[in-house]
Amino acid sequence: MMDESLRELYQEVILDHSRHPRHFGVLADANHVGEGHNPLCGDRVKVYLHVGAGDKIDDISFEGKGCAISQASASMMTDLVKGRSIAEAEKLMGGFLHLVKGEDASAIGADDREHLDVMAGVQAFPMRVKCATLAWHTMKSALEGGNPAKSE
Amino acid sequence: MMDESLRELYQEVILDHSRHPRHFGVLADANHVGEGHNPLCGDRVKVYLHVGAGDKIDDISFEGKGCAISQASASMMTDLVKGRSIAEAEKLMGGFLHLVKGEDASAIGADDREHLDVMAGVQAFPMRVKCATLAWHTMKSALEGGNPAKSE
Amino acid sequence: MTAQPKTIQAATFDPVLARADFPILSREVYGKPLVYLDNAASAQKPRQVLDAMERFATGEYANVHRGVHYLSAAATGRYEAARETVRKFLNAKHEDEIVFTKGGTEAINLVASSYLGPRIEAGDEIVLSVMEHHSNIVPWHFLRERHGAVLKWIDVADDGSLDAEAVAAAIGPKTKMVALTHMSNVLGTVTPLHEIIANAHTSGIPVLVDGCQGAVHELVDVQDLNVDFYVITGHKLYGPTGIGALYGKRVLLKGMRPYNGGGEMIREVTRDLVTYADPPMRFEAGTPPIIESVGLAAAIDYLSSFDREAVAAHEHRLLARATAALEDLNWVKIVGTTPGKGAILSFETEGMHAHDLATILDREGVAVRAGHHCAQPLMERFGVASTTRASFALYNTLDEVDVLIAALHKARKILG
Amino acid sequence: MTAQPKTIQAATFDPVLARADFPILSREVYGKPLVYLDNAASAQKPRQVLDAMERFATGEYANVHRGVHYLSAAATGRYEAARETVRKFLNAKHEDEIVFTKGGTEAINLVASSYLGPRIEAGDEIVLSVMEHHSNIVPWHFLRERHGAVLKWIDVADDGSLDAEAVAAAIGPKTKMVALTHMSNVLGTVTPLHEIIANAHTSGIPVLVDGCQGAVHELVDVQDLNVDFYVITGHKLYGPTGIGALYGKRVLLKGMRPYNGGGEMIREVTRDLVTYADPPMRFEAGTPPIIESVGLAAAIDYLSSFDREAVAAHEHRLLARATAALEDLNWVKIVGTTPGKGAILSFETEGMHAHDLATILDREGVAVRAGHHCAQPLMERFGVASTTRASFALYNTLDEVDVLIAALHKARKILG
Ligand SMILES: Cc1ncc(COP(=O)(O)O)c(C=O)c1O
Ligand SMILES: Cc1ncc(COP(=O)(O)O)c(C=O)c1O
Repeated sequence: MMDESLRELYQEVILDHSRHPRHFGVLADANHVGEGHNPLCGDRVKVYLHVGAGDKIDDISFEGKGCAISQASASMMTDLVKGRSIAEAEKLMGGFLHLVKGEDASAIGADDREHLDVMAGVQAFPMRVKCATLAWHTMKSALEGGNPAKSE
Repeated sequence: MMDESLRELYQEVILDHSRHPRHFGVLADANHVGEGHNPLCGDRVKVYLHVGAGDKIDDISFEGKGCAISQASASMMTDLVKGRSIAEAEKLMGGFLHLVKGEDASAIGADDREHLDVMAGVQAFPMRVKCATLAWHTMKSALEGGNPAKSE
Repeated sequence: MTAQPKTIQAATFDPVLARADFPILSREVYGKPLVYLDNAASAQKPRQVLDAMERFATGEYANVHRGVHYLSAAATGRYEAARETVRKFLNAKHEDEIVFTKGGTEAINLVASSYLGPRIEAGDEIVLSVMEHHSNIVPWHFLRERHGAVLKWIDVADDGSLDAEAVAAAIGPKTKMVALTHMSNVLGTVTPLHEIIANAHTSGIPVLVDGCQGAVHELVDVQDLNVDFYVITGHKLYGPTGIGALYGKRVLLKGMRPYNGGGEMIREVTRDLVTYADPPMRFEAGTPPIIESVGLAAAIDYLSSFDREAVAAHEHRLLARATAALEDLNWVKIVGTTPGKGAILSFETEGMHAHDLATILDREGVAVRAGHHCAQPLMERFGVASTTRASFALYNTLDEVDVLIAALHKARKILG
Repeated sequence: MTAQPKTIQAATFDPVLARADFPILSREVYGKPLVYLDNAASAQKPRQVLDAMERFATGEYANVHRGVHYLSAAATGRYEAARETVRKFLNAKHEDEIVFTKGGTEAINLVASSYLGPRIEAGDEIVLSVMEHHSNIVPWHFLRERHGAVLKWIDVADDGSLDAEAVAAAIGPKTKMVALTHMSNVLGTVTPLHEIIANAHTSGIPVLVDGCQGAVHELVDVQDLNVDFYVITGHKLYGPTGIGALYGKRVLLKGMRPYNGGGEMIREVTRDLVTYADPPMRFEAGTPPIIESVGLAAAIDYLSSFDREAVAAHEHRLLARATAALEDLNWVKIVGTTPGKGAILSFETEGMHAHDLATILDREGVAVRAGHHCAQPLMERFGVASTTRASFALYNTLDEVDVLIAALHKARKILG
């Protein structure tokens, strides 16, 4: 007999992403790199991006170790933002942050929503929100060329 | 209707000593001077001694402002130790410290006891013990030529 | 004379009802009802505060911040909610501008050491008033001892008032900090903060305000004051011991080095290197006062449940009654008589030392403080070694003022 | 296998009886009975502690030290009695060797800053082990950052044991301090203190021991250890948050400068000068954690009401049961396996991240900690980012160990 919210959190899609992360590894021709750190658990992630003409994210990858939630979230993120503009990616990030906190996530388009909905299970686990957002914050800091990201 | 222990504490003898302290003032030919400070109330006392042949306390005086208990105690002390040897004064001090704490004060001789008994009322006021002992500690530090005394 | 105020008070704030919240107030000492007038030293704690801590300790307690489990999440939630309660109480803009400390003293030390320490050089000046509590003096003395800083003292007038102009005049090219109390714990004087802070800022000088007393009796709005650092302590605010808080402007806190080092305040620790977390965590090394944070929040909620102006009016009524009675006695001299002062009443008594007086009042059930009140420079300024101090809280009554006055007369009979 | 120990335990220490003293232990989380195994982070508090604080706050509370009145005398008496309780608990020689702090972290910072700070020069060395908690690392990093001190790290063996010889070998002409934990909060390793301290003393080097975990599980005798500084924290000892204590040898404390400056720690304050009180007051600036001191004393009394060796035997039984069960699982690797270790059990799980595991255990009611446990250098040493940690207290039962193990299997099913 399994707790319903646990089933929500550790859906097969999530476990699959975490076991077989997409776009995992170094991106040789990256022109933006960011490093993220979750001080709560010591997890680290590195996000590589190649941003081309028209501020388009031509390619993206990530590296690092972490819990299933953070790995799956990073993997899904790379899937979703590849090929988009920076502005679109940042808008999606805004929606995602709302989604995992259980806030109004209507900024996310319907197609994206279908992919991201599996992450909504995090809502029931407030202590795990930082795991889900780490990769996104790291992408943002990479794009801004700024300091190491922390998930908040 | 007056509290019995208050009557004990503020006996006429004590009030008289505090209002008309004996040996009050600077001792011009002092060869030992000590300064005492009660950090709890900011009171200060200065004790002057002239110690002559045979370690005899030929003369003694004190100066300072303080509560009735500390003034009376200083005044009585000067009365009692004048003319005694340092060793006798220190023995008396030991007995006095016991007396005001309500401990065994049998080290005090009967004659001295008669004078000091009025100070026994302090026993019921543990927060005031330091007031009663300040002058004595100061005399000791003067004799030792040491650091400023605090009453403890 | 008291009839009219009494009516107003009944309509808005009833101290007798409030008293019922404080279990200790119904006790006796030496067979006399306790009349607790030592509130500036520490206030008593209402049922609401004690219950909140007890409920938390028996139902939701765990260490905060790093735990994934239920209780740790619950405790973290309560701890951060307490931070939000303090933020609202002071009207700070951001939650991360509130740092929990062990008390008011530590908060001031934190600023002296972590803000000013690295910024001060020999000959630089720190402006203080002579009515500061030792806790707002000694941390700056450390900078004098260790870095050659110079303390510049602003005097108060004979009535205890502090002139904003005098503070402005003391600020010079070497000034690095102004540190002043919001309310004197001896005189009751309320510092004219708006003017002083605005003046200091025209020279770019930050101002720390010690609100350990002020925040208890006055409404505080750190944004409106535009103060740089503001300090409170829990135990005077009807809250627990072991906790206080520092408000610091975000930009200032961000630029400060840590104070204590340890768990929870780091970003990363290796053998050769350490990097630090952002404020407020940077300044909260180790396990914080978790249960106390819940108590502090409950205390602030308790105080805020009343009309604060009505509470202040009540306290001023107590002060007015006591002041009037003391003014009638030619053997009593009040120290601190500036208009608009807070409900703290210090006085000297001719022929009676403060300690003797306090001892006698105590046997009448009346708890007052006698001594230098951790304000030796102020004692020196007024040429006294000590004073007797009655300080009022929301739960004191006009009747209690009368007990105090009667006890004073009795002491006079014994000692006078 | 467990039958025989159970008999012994019943004769001497009954955890089920003790459980009844801890109100929180009868609560449920997510409809499951709470199994609280996060005791190394913080222990729960017995009724006896909460009641002592409540009684004190409702009957005897006032600020300490400077008051003449009844409540102030009573509170001062309780505060100083708490100091005596801590003295006895650690078997210190003198009461003035016990300084109350806000916790273990502050106590270590106090020594680093006030003892070593003025005595250290660039190139001087501080010897630490890699299993230290950040609270016994970062304060020494401060001295590296600010004074150019060098941290010398002693490694632990693969089983987590610390070799006294290795510590002795690390001490050289530049060594100024040895700072080691009594018990690792991750590995459970107990440091061979006697030998290490004796060695260090032959070179005249003082030793600080972080007893935040050690004092909970082991009997401590600072005189027998001949340790120079020993640190405890209240909240892990079944006591309140917001309080800890530093033991320091009288001669060392006397030679130290103050840490925080403020009320109660001075002898005299003037505009140009400040002189300091003797220890322990010198180090207790401001209003101390008064109510918490009463709670800490009650916690020590509570712990001391049991046969401490029987309690330790019980905790070791819990550890043995959990260890045996984990050793059976080929997907679990225990970190810290040295014989005689304390009842703290950290482990890695293949294919399961500690955070995911802790989340799933939590829904089974089992509170464990996942992360780096404020011991990043140790994580690095063992090449892990985090571990899961179950840590036992006197109120845990063998049945709870079984719940933990069952929950582990369930997590494996979900994530494995
Ligand atoms: C004006 C003022 N500042 C600072 C303090 C220090 O606060 P705490 O003792 O809580 O640290 C006090 C009270 O003791 C005070 O009255
Ligand atoms: C070994 C060790 N040292 C020091 C500390 C710090 O103690 P505190 O957080 O109570 O200051 C802890 C616990 O957090 C610990 O486990």
